[in-house]
Amino acid sequence: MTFKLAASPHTHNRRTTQQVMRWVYLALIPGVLIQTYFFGFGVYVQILLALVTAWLSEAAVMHLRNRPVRHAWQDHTAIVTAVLLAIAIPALAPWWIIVIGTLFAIVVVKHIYGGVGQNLFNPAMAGYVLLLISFPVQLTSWPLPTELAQLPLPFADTLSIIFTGFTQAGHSLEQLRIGVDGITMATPLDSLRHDLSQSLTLSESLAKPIFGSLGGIGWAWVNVGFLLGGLILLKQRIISWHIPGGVLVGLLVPAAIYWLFNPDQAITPLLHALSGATMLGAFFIATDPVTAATSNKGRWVFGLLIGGLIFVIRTWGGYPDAVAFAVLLANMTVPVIDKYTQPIAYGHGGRP
Amino acid sequence: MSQTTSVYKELAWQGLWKNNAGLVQLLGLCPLLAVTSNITNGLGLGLATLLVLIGSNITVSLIRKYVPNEIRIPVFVMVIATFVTVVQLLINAYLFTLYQALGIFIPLIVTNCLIIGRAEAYASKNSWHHSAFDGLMMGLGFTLVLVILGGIREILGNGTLFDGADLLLGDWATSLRIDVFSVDYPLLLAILPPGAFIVMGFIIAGKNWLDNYRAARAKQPQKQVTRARVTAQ
Amino acid sequence: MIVTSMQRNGFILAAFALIATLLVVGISKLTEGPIARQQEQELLRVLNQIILPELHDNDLYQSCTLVQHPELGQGKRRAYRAQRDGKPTAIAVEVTAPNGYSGAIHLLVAVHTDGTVAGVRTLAHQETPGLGDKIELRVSDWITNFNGQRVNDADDPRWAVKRYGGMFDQFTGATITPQAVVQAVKRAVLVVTTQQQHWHAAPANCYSQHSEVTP
Amino acid sequence: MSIATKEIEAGRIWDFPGGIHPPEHKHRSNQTPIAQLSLAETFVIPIKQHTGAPGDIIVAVGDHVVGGQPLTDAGLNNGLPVHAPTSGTITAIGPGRIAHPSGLPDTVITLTADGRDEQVTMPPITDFHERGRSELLDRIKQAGIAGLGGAGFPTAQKFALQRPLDYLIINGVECEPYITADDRLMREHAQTIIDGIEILLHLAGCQKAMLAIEANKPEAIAQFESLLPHHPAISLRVVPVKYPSGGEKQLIQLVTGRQVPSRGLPLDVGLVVQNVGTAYAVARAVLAGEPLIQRVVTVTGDHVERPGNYWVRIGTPVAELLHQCGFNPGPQQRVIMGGPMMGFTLPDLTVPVVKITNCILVPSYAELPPPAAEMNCIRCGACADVCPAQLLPQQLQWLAKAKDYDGLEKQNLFDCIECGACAFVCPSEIPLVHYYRKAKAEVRQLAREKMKSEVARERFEARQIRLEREKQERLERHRRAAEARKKAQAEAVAKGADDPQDAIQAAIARAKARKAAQAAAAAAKQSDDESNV
Amino acid sequence: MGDYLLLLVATVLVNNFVLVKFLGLCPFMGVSNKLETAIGMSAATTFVLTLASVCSYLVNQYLLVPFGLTALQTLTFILVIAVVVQFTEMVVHKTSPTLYRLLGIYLPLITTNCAVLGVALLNINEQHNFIQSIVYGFGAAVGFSLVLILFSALRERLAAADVPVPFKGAAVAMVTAGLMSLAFMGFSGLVAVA
Amino acid sequence: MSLITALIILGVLALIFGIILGFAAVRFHVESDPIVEQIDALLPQTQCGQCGYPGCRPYAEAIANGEEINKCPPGGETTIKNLSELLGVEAKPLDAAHGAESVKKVAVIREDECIGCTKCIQACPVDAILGAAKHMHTVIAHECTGCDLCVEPCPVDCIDMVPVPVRPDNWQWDLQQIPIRVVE
Ligand SMILES: Cc1cc2nc3c(=O)[nH]c(=O)nc-3n(C[C@H](O)[C@H](O)[C@H](O)COP(=O)(O)O)c2cc1C
Ligand SMILES: Cc1cc2nc3c(=O)[nH]c(=O)nc-3n(C[C@H](O)[C@H](O)[C@H](O)COP(=O)(O)O)c2cc1C
Ligand SMILES: Cc1cc2nc3c(=O)[nH]c(=O)nc-3n(C[C@H](O)[C@H](O)[C@H](O)COP(=O)(O)O)c2cc1C
Ligand SMILES: Cc1cc2nc3c(=O)[nH]c(=O)nc-3n(C[C@H](O)[C@H](O)[C@H](O)CO)c2cc1C
Ligand code: SF4
Ligand code: SF4
Ligand code: SF4
Ligand code: SF4
Ligand code: FES
Repeated sequence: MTFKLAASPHTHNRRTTQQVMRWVYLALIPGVLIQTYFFGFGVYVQILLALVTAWLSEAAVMHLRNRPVRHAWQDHTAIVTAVLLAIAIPALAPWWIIVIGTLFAIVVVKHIYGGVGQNLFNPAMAGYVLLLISFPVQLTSWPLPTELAQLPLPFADTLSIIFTGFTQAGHSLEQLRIGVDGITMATPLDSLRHDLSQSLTLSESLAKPIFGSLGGIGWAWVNVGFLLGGLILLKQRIISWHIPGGVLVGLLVPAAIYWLFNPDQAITPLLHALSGATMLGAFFIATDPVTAATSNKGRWVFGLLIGGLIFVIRTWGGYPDAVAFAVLLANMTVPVIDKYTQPIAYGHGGRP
Repeated sequence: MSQTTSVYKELAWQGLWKNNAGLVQLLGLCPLLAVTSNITNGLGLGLATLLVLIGSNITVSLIRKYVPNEIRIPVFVMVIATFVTVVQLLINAYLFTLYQALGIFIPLIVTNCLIIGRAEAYASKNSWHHSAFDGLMMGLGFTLVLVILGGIREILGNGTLFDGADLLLGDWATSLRIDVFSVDYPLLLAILPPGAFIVMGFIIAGKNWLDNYRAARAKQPQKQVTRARVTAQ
Repeated sequence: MIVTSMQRNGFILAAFALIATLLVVGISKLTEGPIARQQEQELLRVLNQIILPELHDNDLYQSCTLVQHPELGQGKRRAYRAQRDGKPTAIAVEVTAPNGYSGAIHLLVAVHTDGTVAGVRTLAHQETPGLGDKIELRVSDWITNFNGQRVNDADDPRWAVKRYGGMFDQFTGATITPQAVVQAVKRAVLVVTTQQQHWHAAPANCYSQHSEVTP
Repeated sequence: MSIATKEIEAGRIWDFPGGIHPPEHKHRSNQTPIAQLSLAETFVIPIKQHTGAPGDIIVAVGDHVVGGQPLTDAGLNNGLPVHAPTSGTITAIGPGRIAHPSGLPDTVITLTADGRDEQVTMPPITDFHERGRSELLDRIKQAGIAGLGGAGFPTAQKFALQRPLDYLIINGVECEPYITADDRLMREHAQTIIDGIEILLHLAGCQKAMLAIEANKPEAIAQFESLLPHHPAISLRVVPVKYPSGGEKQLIQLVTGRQVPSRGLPLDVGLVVQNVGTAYAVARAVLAGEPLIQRVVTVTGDHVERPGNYWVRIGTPVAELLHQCGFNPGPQQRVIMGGPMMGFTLPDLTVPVVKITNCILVPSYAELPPPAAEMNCIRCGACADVCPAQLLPQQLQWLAKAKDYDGLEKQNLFDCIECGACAFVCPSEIPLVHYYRKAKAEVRQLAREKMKSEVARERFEARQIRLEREKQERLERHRRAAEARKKAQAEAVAKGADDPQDAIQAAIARAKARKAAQAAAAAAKQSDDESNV
Repeated sequence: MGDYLLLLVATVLVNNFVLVKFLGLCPFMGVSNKLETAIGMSAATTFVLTLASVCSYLVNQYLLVPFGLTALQTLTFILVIAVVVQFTEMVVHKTSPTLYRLLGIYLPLITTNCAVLGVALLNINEQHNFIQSIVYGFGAAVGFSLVLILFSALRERLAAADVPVPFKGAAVAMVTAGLMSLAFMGFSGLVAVA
Repeated sequence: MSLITALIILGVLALIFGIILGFAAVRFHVESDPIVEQIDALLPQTQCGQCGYPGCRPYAEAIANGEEINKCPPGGETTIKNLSELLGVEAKPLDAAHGAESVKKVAVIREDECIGCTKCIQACPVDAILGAAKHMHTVIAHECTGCDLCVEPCPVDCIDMVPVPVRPDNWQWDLQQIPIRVVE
């Protein structure tokens, strides 16, 4: 009689990569729902476009590399990448924006490195930065939160504007973005940064209609949604608290200090926490295990670095929201962080 | 005679493809990546490099016997610097617009690693005519890469080809300009620094792919190297 | 041994240095003329674009004088004075917009004696190709929008891009560059209108101290 | 007494990083007392069942032996004898399957039992307190005792070095799922184990022993709690339930807070660790003179009808053991020697039970499904979180794949205790431990090759020098010999003697013919230049 | 003081020599296979770059400018640099074999690193004074070292990655450099450099 | 710019530099590089000559002079990798023209066929064959490097190259290509 040979251990606790990824995109749901509520059905359309592109491009890469095409979708990581990229770009951006971004993320940033687990940079964020740099106009043209919009935007119009650039009635995106005061409205962070650089004070800037009591209308709640999702991930032990903790501390502590010294000229910590992609970044993006540091100490350093970079770029840099850049910059340092935060192995003089 | 032709053939093969300065040796990358936002710039820099390369190779080959080892590098770089300055002055005098386009990179050809690299690796060991040919082929291979890279980046980032060729080649070249496509929003990234790196990565990969493909196709019987005997048989 | 090595190396290196120097200096002498001509032509080309031929009968290139004014940027600037029948008609002056998107933008601004803009050209800049480079005439004719405009006073609100309530178009996605240019041109116009008499009277002194190779 | 020592004395339990909590499955086999397995017909006794060199075989095929009779000599260094498990005839000595994951053969002695089960023992030593260390150590060695806890290190040798020791630690943790051999042994033979510990304490020359038991064995704990008050030198330590708290290094950390230095020994921090089974075996060897010919083995898993613990003679083929316990193999059956975390699968059932076999596990497919296809590591860090050695398993795995041996050393590959915790939690189901084992084997192989190439170089250079010298000598000799030979030849031919070269010529001719045939055959495929040799 | 700090930050991050200014790319690609060698190269480059900055400033300020020989700048600078490098190499080789093992093989490479001449020329272009020249040279070197070290650590991680065959080696390294450069664009506009 | 000043200044500068370098060249002169030793230490010392050089050391010298590092089949991938790290050059795949990396082998003489001609002894670079003229020869297995140089000279063809046997203690844990396979 012969038997099967296998390596020990012969047992396994069955939480597979698919399950991990499934938790991630399930945890995104609260945030996405809120985002849809404020910015319209465009969010869904973008997600759908991203998923289709991601799937097709993964399949194509697998085919080109003579690998079984069905492997492409197996681990569900592409879903996470696609969804994250889709919710990072403005809901009404033209269809080719998300297609180019996803293609770049999946093909160049992920598969040139050999696919899942081997990429050095966060695919979704690299895709986002590519878009931001190449198409700054489209990437900063966020639709107005529903409450402020002058024109209603039913689903058919959403589709029409994403695919043709105009609503059925012939309004362009630019026209849709005209707010109550008759000028195009920027996102809260953008507007703040601009105003502050024009020597307006914080309170003057906050008087604009895009701000509510918590922060930018819509944006604050979207952030709360993602915070909720992040807590679910923490609870499920999909992510450890070190990275999100590091990001928030690295962003909010300097922000608070800076604000204490320049109360008129600086964004408040609360605004920092609840605008832009702060929460999405802290809980879903910075935590991408593949491109983050691995030891707990390393995760702390990594998170702090991201938070600090977000603060620096938001405050002095050329871009209103800096999560993507901060994440990519921190990705670059991961091998070095890993190297210098390696835990002291048993028997090498560390104290228990 | 046949032997010399084969030397030239080998040099051409090495310079243009097998050991291409830009794609394989990864030399001269700085100007290569920096100025290739369009074909015209690429071509211009390529030709300038070509000129300097031939000149420096010949000179280095001629003087190689008279230079002691310890001052080899200073002498070589000086020779190259002289050539560059001369070429720079000539371009400045007769191709002023190109001079503006290539800017700071003309003086930097001096330390273009390709040039000192060839001086060290080839010209300092070979006769002047072989060195000259080596310079020509390496330079052409380098120019080829510059042009391809410039072309791809120009198409992606600008939607055109040979935009501004008149600056380099004279007014007749205006007609060379091709509008490949025209969209309102070209892929700006391609002409920014990251695009340069990424497109270059794809070109290198393309070359590797071609090589692999040809190797797989060819599968010619492997030549066998005779074993040396260490001991008596 | 040390001494021979030192002597040998020293002499060989020196010999090569001498030959190299000889070559460089020789060629630079040879090309001196053409290069100067090139530069002159380039400038003239630009000058002649913005100061129409009927406005002057003097040699614009030679009429250059060095001027200095904080509003124009640090250091000495060149000003070219156009005269017709001995009467001043216009001045073209170099000005730097220090606040471009990626650094300083160097401009040449020509102003008629009556204060209207004769023309503006970009001499050098590092703005992003495709975004900020529309200030080049080669890329876009935006820069000609200045022609004929005048500045009413230092607070003239029209001298800004449209987004800030002015009269000049911004480029989609790049407001910083045009705004910087607009402001620089405005400053130049203001300076020229106040200083022009003074400048017209100044001696032509641009190219005397700059001749590079003296035999 | 330093603070740390005070804390140890006070019974403080430290913690070690990482660790996992796999399902225990212990109840299945620990409900019934240890049963005696009936004798098998044939026994297969590998001559090497411990860490170290095998002893010299001192029996021959056809010899009749009785149970307890040594079959090999202890040899000089770290050899250890093996004993006949029962009386019978030696029927074969030669290569055979051994209990090793490779399934490769090694020298085994096959014994056909005669069913009479005659035994010999050595004279009991009851007054061990009065005996010298060396005498006791020799007894333990002659009894063939190797650690029964896993590594099979000769027990006597652990005490051979006379270094001052602080504590003797007795490992009754048994943290691996399914296995209950030590648990049952502790419940049923607590007193013998205590005797064994007393002997070991005497040998170790230290004052205190600590017996560590995992908290999930209340009966065993109760047994000792009632007995230990009479033995003040031995104290009980109940350690939390966590795998791998039974690992030597982890246990040391748990009960003393100390860490064994990398590549060092427990001895370096003044400790020695022994398994409870070893203590039992020592007690039997000293007090009753019994050599190590049987041990407790847990037989468990879905596919065995009568799970439980059995006294099994060493050398019993696994087939026999399973047969007696009611084995009904399922599809894709695996038979694991050891537990689910550290055990290895057996290639077939002729493999015998050896001194370190503590468990035979025959799981059903559903019980321990084989690993799914390996996926790429997503660097989730779960493995690093559970690694008790504080390594970075995913990093090690990358480096192992890249064959970056320097990197592996820097990442302390050799500090990995192969506990399998990392692979247990890995969501990508990477057989991490396997990579490490392979890499470790490769590193060792490289080291061997390096040494070999050093030797080769020396030999080559020596040869070159010799050749040079010989050449000089030959030139000289030739000149002189040439004349002598000429003369001799002339004389021989004159006598008409047979040419002694004939036999050789014939052999050469044969070879040539064969070569020609080969060449022809080769030429059919591809022309070669065999003929010009 | 603050100005110098700003200049330093700007040179290291915003106008990073390698990723933004495209200088010193060949050693960036060539000696980034291993972290250790990258660290060696960084140390060597920092030393030479700062020294070259100083020497070229002195030569320019006290020889070339006073005698009106600015047309010979390139020639002179390159000579100075080559000699400085060669001399350093010889001295290190003799005096410290360990240091030589670390730096030695990179020193000759540095002569041909265009960042060195770049620094010398840019210093003049931007009319830096003596201290600014030192800061600029040092900053450029730190920027170079920073990205080189990060890059080589990234490349070490690539060693075991299942990169598609045509992309193995230089190609994927180029793409990585591209993505690094993409990330560095985040710094643009950080410090307004006139 | 005066030609004369230019010539003087640069000439003097270069003269001084040259003198400095000439001084340094002698003052800081270092004896030959130990690089050959280092390379040699990485080669497998099989002395088989497959690289085209008579022995490992000559090949090491050749590498130090710029020869390719991928010509030693016995060393295979590992040696190439080590060399590439030592020399800071790119690792290339083994040059197939020199043969392929194969399993480690050891020579075995079929002793009953051996005629004792001593030809193999002469061929063995590491003296791994024992025997006297006209007596049966044997290979000292643990000294044999597996170079197979003794195979050709044997007139009766009685030397076989057999793979080094795998024993439990040098086994490479390669039983299992994951996933599991059935072993007979
Ligand atoms: C890669 C890149 C290059 C840019 N280049 C320029 C530029 O050259 N000029 C400019 O004014 N703005 C430039 N911008 C700035 C942005 O487009 C910025 O959002 C804009 O200037 C703000 O103006 P807005 O109010 O029109 O959006 C650039 C942005 C990016 C991402
Ligand atoms: C090569 C080797 C030498 C050892 N030498 C000693 C020793 O001198 N003294 C000792 O107490 N233990 C010694 N040991 C035993 C170890 O400390 C340890 O108890 C044994 O490896 C079993 O541990 P494990 O089952 O956790 O692997 C040695 C082990 C090995 C493998
Ligand atoms: C991960 C791991 C878990 C172990 N678990 C136990 C255990 O539960 N009980 C035990 O006695 N030995 C266990 N061992 C073996 C011990 O490390 C050590 O070898 C043994 O206690 C030494 O005693 P011995 O020489 O008497 O066998 C384990 C080893 C490892 C590596
Ligand atoms: C907690 C978590 C966060 C993730 N975040 C990202 C992300 O920000 N961007 C992304 O492309 N993929 C993300 N992924 C998916 C996956 O790790 C990623 O696609 C890999 O980088 C692909 O190799 C995430 C996965 C997990 C489990
Ligand atoms: S647990 Fe597995 S997937 Fe996660 S980091 Fe470790 S090896 Fe990678
Ligand atoms: S097997 Fe090794 S690496 Fe994995 S958890 Fe155990 S000690 Fe750590
Ligand atoms: S091929 Fe390798 S082992 Fe054989 S002689 Fe050459 S270097 Fe030595
Ligand atoms: S015995 Fe044969 S194979 Fe072995 S080393 Fe000697 S010559 Fe080589
Ligand atoms: S060209 Fe710049 S370093 Fe090579």
